[in-house]
Amino acid sequence: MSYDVELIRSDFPILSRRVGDYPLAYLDSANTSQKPQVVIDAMVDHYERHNANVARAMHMLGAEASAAYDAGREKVAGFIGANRTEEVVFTKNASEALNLAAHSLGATLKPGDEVVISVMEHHSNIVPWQLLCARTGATLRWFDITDEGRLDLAKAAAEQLINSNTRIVSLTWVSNVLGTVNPIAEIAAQAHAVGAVMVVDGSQAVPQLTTSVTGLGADLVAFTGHKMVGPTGIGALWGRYDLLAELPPFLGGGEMIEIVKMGGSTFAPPPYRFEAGTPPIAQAVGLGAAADYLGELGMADVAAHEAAITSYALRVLQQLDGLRVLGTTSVGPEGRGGAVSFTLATRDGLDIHPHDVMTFLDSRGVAVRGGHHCARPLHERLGITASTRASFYLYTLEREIDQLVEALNYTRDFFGRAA
Amino acid sequence: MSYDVELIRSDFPILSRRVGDYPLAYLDSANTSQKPQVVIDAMVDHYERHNANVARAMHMLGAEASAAYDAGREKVAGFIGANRTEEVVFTKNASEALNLAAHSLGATLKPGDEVVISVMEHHSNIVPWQLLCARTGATLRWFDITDEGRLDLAKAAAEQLINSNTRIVSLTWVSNVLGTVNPIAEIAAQAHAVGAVMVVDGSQAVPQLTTSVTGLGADLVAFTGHKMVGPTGIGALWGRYDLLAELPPFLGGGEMIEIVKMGGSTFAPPPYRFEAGTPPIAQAVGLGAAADYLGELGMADVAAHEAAITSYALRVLQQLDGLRVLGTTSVGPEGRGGAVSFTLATRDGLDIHPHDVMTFLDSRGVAVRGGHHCARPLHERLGITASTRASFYLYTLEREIDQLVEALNYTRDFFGRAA
Amino acid sequence: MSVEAMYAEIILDHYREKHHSGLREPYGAQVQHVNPTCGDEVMLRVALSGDRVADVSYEGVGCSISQASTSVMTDLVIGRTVDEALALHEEFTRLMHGRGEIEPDEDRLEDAIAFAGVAKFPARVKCALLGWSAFKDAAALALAADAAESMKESR
Amino acid sequence: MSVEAMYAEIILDHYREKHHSGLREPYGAQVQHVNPTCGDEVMLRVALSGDRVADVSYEGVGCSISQASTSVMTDLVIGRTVDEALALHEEFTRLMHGRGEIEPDEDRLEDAIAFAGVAKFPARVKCALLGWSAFKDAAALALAADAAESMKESR
Ligand SMILES: Cc1ncc(COP(=O)(O)O)c(C=O)c1O
Ligand SMILES: Cc1ncc(COP(=O)(O)O)c(C=O)c1O
Repeated sequence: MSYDVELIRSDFPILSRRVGDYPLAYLDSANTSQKPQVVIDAMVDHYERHNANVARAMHMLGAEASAAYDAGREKVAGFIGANRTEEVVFTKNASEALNLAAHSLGATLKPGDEVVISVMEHHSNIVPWQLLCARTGATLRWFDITDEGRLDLAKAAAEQLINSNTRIVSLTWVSNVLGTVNPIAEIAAQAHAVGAVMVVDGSQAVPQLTTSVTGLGADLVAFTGHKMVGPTGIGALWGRYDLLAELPPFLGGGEMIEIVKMGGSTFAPPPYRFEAGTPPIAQAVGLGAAADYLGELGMADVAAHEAAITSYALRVLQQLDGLRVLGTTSVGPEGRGGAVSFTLATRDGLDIHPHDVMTFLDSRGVAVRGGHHCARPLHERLGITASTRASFYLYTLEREIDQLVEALNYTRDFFGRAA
Repeated sequence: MSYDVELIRSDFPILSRRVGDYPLAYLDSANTSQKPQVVIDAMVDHYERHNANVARAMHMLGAEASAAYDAGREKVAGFIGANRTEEVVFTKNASEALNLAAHSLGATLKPGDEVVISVMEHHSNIVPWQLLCARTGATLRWFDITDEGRLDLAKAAAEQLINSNTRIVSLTWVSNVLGTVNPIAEIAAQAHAVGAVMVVDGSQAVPQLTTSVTGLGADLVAFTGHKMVGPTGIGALWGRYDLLAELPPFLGGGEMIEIVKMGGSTFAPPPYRFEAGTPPIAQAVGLGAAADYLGELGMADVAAHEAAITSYALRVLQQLDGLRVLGTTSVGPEGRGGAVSFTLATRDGLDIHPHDVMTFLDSRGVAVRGGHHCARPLHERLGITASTRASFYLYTLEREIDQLVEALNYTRDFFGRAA
Repeated sequence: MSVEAMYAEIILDHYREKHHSGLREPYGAQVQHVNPTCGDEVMLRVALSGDRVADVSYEGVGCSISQASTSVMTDLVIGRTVDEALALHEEFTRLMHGRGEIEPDEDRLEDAIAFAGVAKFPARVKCALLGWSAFKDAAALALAADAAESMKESR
Repeated sequence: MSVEAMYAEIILDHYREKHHSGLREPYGAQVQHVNPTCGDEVMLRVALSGDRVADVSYEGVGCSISQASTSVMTDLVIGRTVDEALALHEEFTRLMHGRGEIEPDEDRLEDAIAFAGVAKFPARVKCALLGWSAFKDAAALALAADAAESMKESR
C-alpha cells in the first residue's frame, strides 16, 4: 500500500512529542492540523532569502516574493479545482472569508429578504449572518436537523425555507461536530432556482475531501489554511469569477484599489479588490506548500484514510459503556467527516463533563476538544451543553484511537469509583 | 558605542544576499522590514513543538499554544506602553485594524457627521473612511499640507476643519512618503475638545519610535507586524480599554462570542470581541519575538540610528544633480521618519520615471520602491504621479546609501546619454 | 501533581450533589457569567439581609470544577457579612492564581482548599473562578440596589 | 540580459518623443486603464473608419516602458484594419509572456521588437502591455458602438 501513515508521520516533527509517560495522541485536527516539515521550511526559506512586499515592490526580492505569493495562490486554486487563479481571495482565516461574503453579498439586502443557514453551523457561519441581518433588517432562517444529525430537508420543504425571498443560503459542507456531509449540490440547486447565492463553509471539507469548487454547485466557498496542514494567519474565499467581479469591496486600503482620489476611489478587479493591505505573504507560501503536500499524498488517499480511521473509531468507541456518539455512527455512502463527538457517563449515570474528560485524556497523552466546539446552537438543539470531540487526519493511527479508548475507560471508571 | 549595525546585520540572514555582482542594499523597509533569525526561529519552534489552536484547546499543546499566544500579546502591549494587555487587538495587518476602527467606531454615524483625515494618508487610512462615509452619509474632510510637507494647521483652523460635527479624526503619525512626523497630541486635543475620537495610523511610527500609546493622546492606534521585524499576516489595533469596551464587534465568528443562540448572540469583552476565528497564532509568537528583539536593541537607539542614517541620506542625496527630495529635508526637532522620497531628472530635464529608476537601481543591488507608495492623493497634491522612495531601518548602513547614490548617478547619466 | 489528585473527593462529591443549587426568590441581584472559551455558564442570584448574605442561588452548566466550586462557594458565603464573603473571594482568587505555590488556609477556606490543586492547571483556573466571580458581581449589584432603595426611602 | 540592453534606444526615443500623444476628437470609444500595482495610467481613444483604425490618441502617466510601448503601438495600429491590429496585439502579448524565449517577427512588429527584452523582467511586462490592452478594449467598444449605430440607421 502506498499510503504509509508511519512514513507520513515522520514528516510532522510535533507528532513525536510525549506527554509525561505517554506518547502524544493528537486527536484534535478538526480544531487545527499539525504541519509537515516542508511547510515550515518553505516559510523559513521565504523569510531568510526572499522576503519583501509583493506587487508594489519590483526589485529582485520583490519579484521573488511576488512570484512566491502568486504561486501560492495558483497552487491553492489548483488544489480546489478553480477555473481561474483569480477566483481565490486570500483572507486571514475562514471566519474573515465568511464575513467578507456577508458584507459584500449582503450590501444591498433589505427588510423582507431572507438569509438561510442551519442549526449545525460553526459560529463563524452564524454570527456574520446575524450581524448582516441586524444591519439590513433582513430575516435569518435556518435548517433544523434530524435525529441522525442530518439537515432536515423534509421540514425545510414543508416550511418553504428556501423561497422567493431567499437571497443567500450559507451551509457547512462537513459539520465540525457531527461529521455530517451535507448535500451541497442539491441545496445549491434549490438556492439557484430562487435566484439566491449559495455560500459554502468548506473549513472541514477542503482538508479531507477532494474539492472541485466547480463541481460543488456553490458560488462562494470559504476555507482555512491551518486545518489543511498550512500555517495560521491565512484562509481563503473562492468565488465564481463573474460573481466576484460584481461584488463591492469589503475591507479598504492599499492593494485593493485602482485609482484613489480624496473625493472617491475605484477598485481593482478580483481577487485584489478583496485583499486590503499587505497580504499574508509568507503564509501563502506555506499554504501553497501545504497544497503541494496534500496533492502529492493524493486527496483520494487522504479521504480514504480518513474514512477508514473514522470507521475504526466509530466501531471501537461504540463498544464503550456510557459513551454516546452524536449524529451519524457510520461512514455511509454520503461519507462522513473525521470528527466524532460524544458524551460520556459513568455506569451509575453521572454525566462526566467534557472538560473533565479532556483533562483526564490529556493526562494520558490524548489531545481532544471538550466544549461546544463553536457550535452552541447545535448542542442546544441536541439538548446538551457540551461534548467531547476526537478528530482525525491524514497522520492518525489506529493505535491512537486505542489510546483514546483506554483513556476514556479509565476516566469513566475514575468518576464512577467516586460514587 | 553599543549600537553596532554590522553586528545587528548578522541577525538578518537575508541581508547577505547578493544581486549579481553587487551586495544587496535593501532600502525598502518602509514597505516591509526584514526578519532577524530569532523571529523566524520562534515561529519554527512553535510549529514544530507547540502548535495547537488557542483558548478552546485545553490539552497540553493547547495550553502551550495559548500561553505563547497570550505572551505575544503581552509583549506587544508592553512594547507600545499599553496600560492593559487587553487593549491590544490582533488583526491581519494595519489595514484591517483601520477598517475595524472605521466599522466599529462608525456604526452609528449619520449624515451631517464629519470624518477628518489628511491628504498625506496611506490608502489604508483613506479608503476605509471613504467606504464608511458612503455607507452612512457622513462627510469626509481632510487636512491639506504645506509646501514643506507638513499638515497645514493654519488652513485647517481657518476652515474649521475640526468642529462640532467632527466624530472621528484619523491621521498618520509618520508619513510613509515624506517622513513627516505629525503633531498627534495637539490634534488629538482638538479632536477631544469637540468630542471626536482620535485614530492614529502608527504603521511607520511604531517600528521606528519609542511608542507610548498612553502618552500619544490617541484613542486607537493601528500598526502592522511586518514593518517591525515581525512576520506578515499580523497587525494590531490598540485601543483605550473603556472605548473598546463600548464598541460593537466588526467581524463575527468563533472566539469573539459570549453566548450564541440562533435568535441572537452576545459578545466577549475586548480584545476577543474583535478577533473572530482562529487568530494568527504563530504570527503572534513571531511578533512577540520581534517586540523582544526591538526592546533588547532599545527603541531609543533604534530611533537614534534612524535619525542618523536619514540625516546622512538627506545630505548626500541632495548633492545629487537632478534629484529633488519631497517634503522636509532635515531631521528637525519634530523628528523625521526614515523614508526619503524623491524625483530624478536628467541634466537636460527629462523626468526619469520612478519605475525606470527602480529597475536600474535593482540591477545595481539597490532595492527601493517606485510609484505612488499607496499615497496617490499626496502625489497628486504635490503635482506628480510617482516618486522613488528609499527607506531605512535599524540595519541600514551608510555604505548602502553610498551604493544608492552611485546607482542614481549612473541611472541619471544613462538616461541623459540617450538624449 | 496528577489529575487524579486534582480531582479530590470533595470536588466530585459537590459535583454529584450541588449545594444550594436552583434559582430562588427573593433576591437582590442576578447575574449571568460565561466562560466563552469553554462555554461554561452560570446564572446566579444573591439575596442580602442588611450587610449579610442571606442566600445565594444559581443554575449552571459546566465541568465538575466549575460546578463544585460554585457549590462550595455557596456553603462558605451564605450567612456571612458581605465584607467577609468578599474577603473569601479575594483569598480564593489569590489561591487560584498562585500556580500551586500558595498554602491555603483550611480554617478560612474549608472545603475550598480542595481546589488548591487546580491552581497547577492553568487551563482550569477559570473554571474554578466562574461561580466566585459571579457572586462578587451579584453582591456588588445587590448592595447598590439596597443603597438606592434606602436613599429613596430616606427622602 | 542587462537592464541597459532592455532599455533599447528605441524605447528611450519613444519615451522622449511620444507619437500620437494627446487626446483627439473624433473618437468612437474611450477607456481608462490602470496598473494598480505601480500606478501607471492611460486614457485612450480609438476612432474607427469602417473596419480601419483611423486614429488612436491617448494621455498617460507612467514609466518609459509603458509610455514608449503605447507610442509604438499607435504607430503600428493606425491605418490598419481592426482585425490586423488585434492580431498584432495578440502577437505582442504572446511575446511579452514568452519569458524571452520567443523570437519576435521584425517585419510585423517593427519598433515593438525593442520590447523583446522586457519579457525577461516579469515585473515590467505589465508596463509594456498597458497601452495595448487599453487599445484592445477601446477597439472592441468602438466596434460595438458602430454596430449599434448602423443597426439604428438600417431600421
Ligand atoms: C502609513 C501606512 N499605513 C498603513 C499601511 C498599511 O499596512 P499593511 O499593508 O500592513 O496593512 C502602511 C504600509 O503599507 C503604511 O505605510
Ligand atoms: C466548520 C467550520 N467553519 C469555520 C471555522 C472557522 O475557521 P477559522 O477559525 O480558521 O476562521 C471552523 C474552525 O474553527 C470550522 O470548523
